Amino acid sequence: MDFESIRKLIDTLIEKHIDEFELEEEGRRIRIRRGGPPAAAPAPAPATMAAAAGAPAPLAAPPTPTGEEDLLTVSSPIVGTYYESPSPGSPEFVKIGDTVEVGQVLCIIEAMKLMNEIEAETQGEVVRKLVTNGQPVEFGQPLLLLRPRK
Amino acid sequence: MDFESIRKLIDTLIEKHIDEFELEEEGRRIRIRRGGPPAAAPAPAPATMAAAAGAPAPLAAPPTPTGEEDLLTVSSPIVGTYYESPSPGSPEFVKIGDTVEVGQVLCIIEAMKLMNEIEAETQGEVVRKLVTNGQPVEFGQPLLLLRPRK
Amino acid sequence: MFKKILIANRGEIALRVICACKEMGIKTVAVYSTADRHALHARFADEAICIGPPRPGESYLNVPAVVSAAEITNVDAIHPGYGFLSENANFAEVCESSRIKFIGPKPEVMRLMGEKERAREAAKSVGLPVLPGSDGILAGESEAMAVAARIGYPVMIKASAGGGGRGMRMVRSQEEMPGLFSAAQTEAANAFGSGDLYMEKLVERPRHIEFQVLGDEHGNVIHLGERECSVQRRHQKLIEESPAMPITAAYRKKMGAVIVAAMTKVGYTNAGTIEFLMDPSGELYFIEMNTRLQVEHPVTEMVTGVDMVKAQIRIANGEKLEDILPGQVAQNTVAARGHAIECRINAENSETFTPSAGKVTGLNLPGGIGVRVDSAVYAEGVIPPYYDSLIAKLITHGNDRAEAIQRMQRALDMFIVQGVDTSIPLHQKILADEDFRAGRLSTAFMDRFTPVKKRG
Amino acid sequence: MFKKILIANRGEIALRVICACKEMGIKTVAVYSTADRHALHARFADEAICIGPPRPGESYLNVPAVVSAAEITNVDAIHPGYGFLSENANFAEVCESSRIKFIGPKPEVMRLMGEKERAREAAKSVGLPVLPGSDGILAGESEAMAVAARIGYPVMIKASAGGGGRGMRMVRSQEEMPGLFSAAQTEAANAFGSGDLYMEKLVERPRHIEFQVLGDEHGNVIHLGERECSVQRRHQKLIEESPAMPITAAYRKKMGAVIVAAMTKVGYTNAGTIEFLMDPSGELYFIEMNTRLQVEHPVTEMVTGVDMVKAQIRIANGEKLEDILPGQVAQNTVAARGHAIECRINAENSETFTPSAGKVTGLNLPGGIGVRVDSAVYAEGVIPPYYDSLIAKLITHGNDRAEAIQRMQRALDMFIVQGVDTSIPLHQKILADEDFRAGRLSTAFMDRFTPVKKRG
Repeated sequence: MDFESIRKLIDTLIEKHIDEFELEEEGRRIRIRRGGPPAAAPAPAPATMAAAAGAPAPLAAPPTPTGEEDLLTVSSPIVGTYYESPSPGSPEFVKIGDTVEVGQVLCIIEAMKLMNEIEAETQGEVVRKLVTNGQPVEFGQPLLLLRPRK
Repeated sequence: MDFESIRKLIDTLIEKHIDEFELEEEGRRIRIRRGGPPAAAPAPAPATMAAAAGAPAPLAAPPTPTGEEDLLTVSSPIVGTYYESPSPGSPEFVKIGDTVEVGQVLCIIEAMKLMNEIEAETQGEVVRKLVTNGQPVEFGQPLLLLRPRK
Repeated sequence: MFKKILIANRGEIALRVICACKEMGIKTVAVYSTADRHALHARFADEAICIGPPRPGESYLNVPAVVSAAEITNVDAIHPGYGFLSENANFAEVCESSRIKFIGPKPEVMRLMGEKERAREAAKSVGLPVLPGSDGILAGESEAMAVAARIGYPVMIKASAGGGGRGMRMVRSQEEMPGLFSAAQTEAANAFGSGDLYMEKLVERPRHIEFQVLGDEHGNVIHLGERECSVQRRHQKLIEESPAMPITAAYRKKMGAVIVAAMTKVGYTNAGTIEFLMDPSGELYFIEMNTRLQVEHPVTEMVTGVDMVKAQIRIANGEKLEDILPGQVAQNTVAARGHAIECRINAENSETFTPSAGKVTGLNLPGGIGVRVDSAVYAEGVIPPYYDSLIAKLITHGNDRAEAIQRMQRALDMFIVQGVDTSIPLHQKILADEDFRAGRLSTAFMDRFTPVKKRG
Repeated sequence: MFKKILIANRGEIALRVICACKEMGIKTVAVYSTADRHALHARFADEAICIGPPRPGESYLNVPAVVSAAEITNVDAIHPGYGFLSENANFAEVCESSRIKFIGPKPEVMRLMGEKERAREAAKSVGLPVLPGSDGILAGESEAMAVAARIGYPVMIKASAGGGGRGMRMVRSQEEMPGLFSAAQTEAANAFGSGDLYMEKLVERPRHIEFQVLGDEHGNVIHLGERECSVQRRHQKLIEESPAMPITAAYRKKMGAVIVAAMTKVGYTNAGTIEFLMDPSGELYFIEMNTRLQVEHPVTEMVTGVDMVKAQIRIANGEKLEDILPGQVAQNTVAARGHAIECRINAENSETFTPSAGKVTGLNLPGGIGVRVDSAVYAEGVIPPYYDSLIAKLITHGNDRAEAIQRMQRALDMFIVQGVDTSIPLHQKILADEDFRAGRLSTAFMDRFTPVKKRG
């Protein structure tokens, strides 16, 4: 099965609301399960703040692959206040379109009066910033999107 | 199995309201689950007395088809006490193997000191009696099985 | 004590009685229709008997089926709950003749106090205040004019044989009387074959106040204070509370004594509720008596600490009030603490009021301090379309009315029901309403929350 | 009053605090780990902030994360619940320095009363009865012999720096002393780098009795009666009740006065619990103090009618006890009514005690009269494996202990949890136990219910 078939398969599964699918050729094994979770939970997810990335992000803010093309998300490793420049009035650490190197400071998260520099873990181009200067961010909240250098 | 087959399979499953499907060729294993969410209700059905027939039985105790071959179930149209003969010591209304005609009395259900005769609604052979003389029965409880005359 | 009790009911009240029996070590028998096969009352009783198809007339209202179920399970007593057979004196008689104790008043008292016209006369004769009006049937228009002049306009003229609003007219002034009297007379004659009319004073925007009583089978009666149930829609109570704001301690004591004396004269036994209208001046007038447990009994339980269902069972078992409520019979009543409110959560659209049956797909019941939930609903359970739409009673207790209201608001916010519509949003609106919070209540209160009907 | 409070906790206690805030009109901020994304405390707070990954050290115990969450949401105060940061004096100090009110006692009092050895000295100095024992560190074996002779065998020798049972020995007689003393000394030296030992009288089969206190920030202290928590397994309480059977009204009054005087001297503020051992003769001995809200606070709430969390918040807001509990400060305590019992429902196998995390596939919470459920569990919700296994507190109230027990039994019977194992069957066994019902309790009570361990 090549990539295109898989992609088409996935599209079909999504389109047809198939929640599970298994296949195990030769000996043959197929399994399909349709439709939403067996029952709706009474408590929808808290809607107060943007959802954090699915997997708990370890402390150095490693980029997580996003759904869009092949962009990587840099998430906040801590709760605090986001700053895009080292001090008020000074230029921002990175601008959209900048190419950043591993270890380069992307932004600051202030927590308990401490300024925590968030560094890039991969080389890449800054495609989008997802929070504005001075905005509070929670753990795991996406901060910016990078297009990795191939 | 190619993509088109899978797609056709999925369409069939949707059309037939199949929620789960499994297959495991050679050694053979098939599993299909239709409809309704699998979530367990916190309250299992009351287990104290035999389950009544699925559909609410109208008052004249019409026979309901059973799973076994083509037998019909005669269910109790009322709550009360089951008697298989008109009075203690007298012979039973019907025996196993008897052929009964429409309108023939099959048994009595006593409710509030009243003797309610339960009559056959179809011609047929008495195959099995499901309750014993003097036993309390609830609404819809199966009383006996008839094999209808073809 | 009884060894086994059959509960001739369904839903939360059947469960309520099962709880009391379990706590008293009494075995229980549930009856259920085929629509209630998976209902919790059938699940939690020691035995469960299917008594018929979904339609109430063929199951829960089916006297032979219920009594037969009691006979085949050898119960000592039947608790009727509220609704269904609970005020059916014939049913109580059948139980008696089948040597099964009916947990409620004696059939003759049920008949006397349960039938509207006789109850009014009886109430009057035992000293309960009734609305001013004619002494029975009006001889004609001129007597109507005279009585109305005596009791004061506005008045209601009502068909003696009547019901459903036919032959009934509100008369606001002397000038309106001749025309409306003859119109009512004609309508009554056409509808009921009798043009007999009687008259009562009209109380506009009354409050609905009711007193809870308990009587034992040894001639002792006690009252458990009052409830206010003015928040109603089409005579369906939506919110009840205890105590009632306009009742002072002194007035409660005075009315309590009158009520206890009256019920003693009537020979009332077991639990009962006497319903009154309160006019704007604060006077109470008897309207009717409910000879059974009331839906809203939990608010009384929350403030008095008395388990009413246990008390009912012990009374039916022949116990004396002084043993059930030690040291409290002499003072006519029991001590109360704080304030309680009940919201009736119905499975219905909160704006159109259309019932909403179906499967509950998600559920979060509120809990925590001061919150009581009486309900038979569960996640993945089904609300059948055949019965009352009440799915839960949410009751909160606080040190005062303000705290009970705050607690009710947070409990409503945490009460999540998915899959069916409920009246929760309506209750949230009422609880946030300034008039409600200030206690400015009357039976007209809900008019503001009711959709304007388009008239053809 | 505070405008917004952050709750530095999860589960039922976070929800408990949210309830109190909602009723007081205070906005709430929940913090949650990524494992608790769909938890009810995050759902029902006005704001919810993700503070880290599932491991408590990186989220609920992470002081910078919690304080940052408080800063970015501009709260006035933090309620720590129980467990996690609730007894962390450093955290309280950080809150103070960040100008966020910590809802609890002052950090220095937390340190004094929260640290075992200092607390014992402090308790002694303010007049609380402590177990007879050595005055601090034992100089050597001969002093140990002398002290033991004075206080009477059996005794416990304990490592001063100790914990977790290391350097601890029970000594039953003079003959055993030399060997066990040196063994403990060696073990303590190896484990903690200090061989210092002290001695306390051993109470065999003690009862666990604790008193609830509240102190305001104006020097006033009141007690809310006692609780009995003898039903424990490995120092984990399983069942708590109030009042405690062996405490008479006279003894409660006497001990209450001693405790109120002691806490006044200490300068204790906010809610706290003083734990005692009761020896077979009925004497109480201080063991430790919990400087926070207790898991079992609801049993006290049920009998006193005092909302403890609201009281905590009002105290932290600077209000006086005489305003919070009008007319009750002068008499040292508040009026109580009836009897309350709490069962801690844990997600664990009721026989092997192994924790059971996972999805709750079916749920029926008991309700009705006299039943309170404090829980954050819901059908289709997930019990994460990272935290305490407590999933619900089931509390019942009755007119007396017998009724509270009957009510608990029927509530346990109606408490259905599918998908994870729970301790409900264990609680059912305990409630049916004759010794439990008769109140023959001690901390050894659970030994009979604990599986026999195979020793290698």
